[in-house]
Amino acid sequence: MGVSTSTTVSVRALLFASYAEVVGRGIVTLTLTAPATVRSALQQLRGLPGGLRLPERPLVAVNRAHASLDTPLSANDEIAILPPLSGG
Amino acid sequence: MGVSTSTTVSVRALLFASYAEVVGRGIVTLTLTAPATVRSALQQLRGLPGGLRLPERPLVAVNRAHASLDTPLSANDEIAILPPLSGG
Amino acid sequence: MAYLTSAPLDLGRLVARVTAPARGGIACFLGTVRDHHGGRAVRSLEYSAYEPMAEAECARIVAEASTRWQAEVAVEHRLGHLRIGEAAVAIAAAAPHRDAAFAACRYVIEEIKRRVPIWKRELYADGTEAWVDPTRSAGSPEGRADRTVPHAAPGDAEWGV
Amino acid sequence: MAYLTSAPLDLGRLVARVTAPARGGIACFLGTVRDHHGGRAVRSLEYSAYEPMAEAECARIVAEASTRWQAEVAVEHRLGHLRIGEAAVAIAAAAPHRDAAFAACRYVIEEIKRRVPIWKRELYADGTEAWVDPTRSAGSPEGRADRTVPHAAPGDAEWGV
Repeated sequence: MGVSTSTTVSVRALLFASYAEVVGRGIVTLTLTAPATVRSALQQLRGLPGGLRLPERPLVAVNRAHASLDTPLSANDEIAILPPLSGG
Repeated sequence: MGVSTSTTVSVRALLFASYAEVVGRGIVTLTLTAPATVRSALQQLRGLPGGLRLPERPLVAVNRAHASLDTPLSANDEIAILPPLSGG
Repeated sequence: MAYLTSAPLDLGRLVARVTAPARGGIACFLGTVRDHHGGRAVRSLEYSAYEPMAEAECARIVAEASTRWQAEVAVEHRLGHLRIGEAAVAIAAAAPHRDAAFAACRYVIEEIKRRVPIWKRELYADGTEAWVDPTRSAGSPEGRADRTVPHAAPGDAEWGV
Repeated sequence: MAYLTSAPLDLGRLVARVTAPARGGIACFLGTVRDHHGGRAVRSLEYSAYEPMAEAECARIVAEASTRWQAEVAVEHRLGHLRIGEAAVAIAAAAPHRDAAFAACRYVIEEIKRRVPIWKRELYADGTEAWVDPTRSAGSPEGRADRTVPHAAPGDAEWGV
């Protein structure tokens, strides 16, 4: 509200399978400048050590549902970066 | 061979389910004039009491394989007149 | 291998028969006795068959599916008296991949219905009974004009799923 | 209802859950661990998941199939260590008629593979291991350009079988 461009949004990012190995951890707390999207979260994750091995356009989820890079993020959202699925 | 038109062919005809009920029996031995076909066997079966309730073009089998009205019959063949199938 | 049995069907046993390390997909089908047919309440069913031909025709159908989809197929059809909910037919088709497994399974049930000489007699809740005639319940009062069932040449129809 | 389990799958139990007097057709699928993949000898598999999302996504898929085909659907996906020949996924879909049962079963396995966050790690006979990436084994070295998985709107695609 008002001067919201200067506020920040804290989200929890989950990494799985090969992506967790690439970054060396499965959970990362991110503090993003509002308005935040999955794209801005991913950008920050790719800045972590090893993070450039995450693809530029991975499969992503927000709050346990499939999402896109443009999906907006709110405080305390759970974002997940998903390697290519191989269930079934 | 030779004067084969005067020879006869004896076959066993099987009737199933509703068709056996129509004719009142499940096995009929038929003596047919050669050259015999399923059509000539059926014609004789339809001459039995109740036989006209058999359809003119039923599903038929010869020697345990699907056949047609034109399938030729040899001595001791097993012909079957099959009501509409309802397995599965 | 006998395809007809008067004992209750066991899908797990059929699945075990077709499972193998090289086959990653197993598609199955169970046809069970419904409590209604053509708007009437059904109490139970009685299946009978032209048994030697039914066995031979099942063997042909299984061979066709195996060849066409490189599948291992197990099938059993039950005869005799069946109660509501019991399985009349059980099929398991295993193949390296699921497309082939589904296609083989679907082919087998369709061909069983089309070609295997088995007849179903329905016993209704009102005490009456009747032979089931799918050619009539399909809406044609005199059944199909031509009831010849030619052997399916694998390749004639599309069974992809 | 939990869709994920670390216990061996039991198709018979799933079939029992969907069987009902009004449902005459039950189509099932079992996906089992193959001994080869991409030309390599596989010794065993390890499945892991983003569990809460995988449960939610399975529930959505089952609800979609149930609505679209008036089917009752039971699904389980196994996690953890699996040996060759063991089932990774089991599906049973029951409907009044077989067309719907097959279509629902096929829909569920395709959507599980497309949408449910589960990952497979292969342990090879030569002692090495690797995460399976279907987007690479499909021939694209960098995977698909766009990996967004939109929610399937039932009706978008044809799943008839």
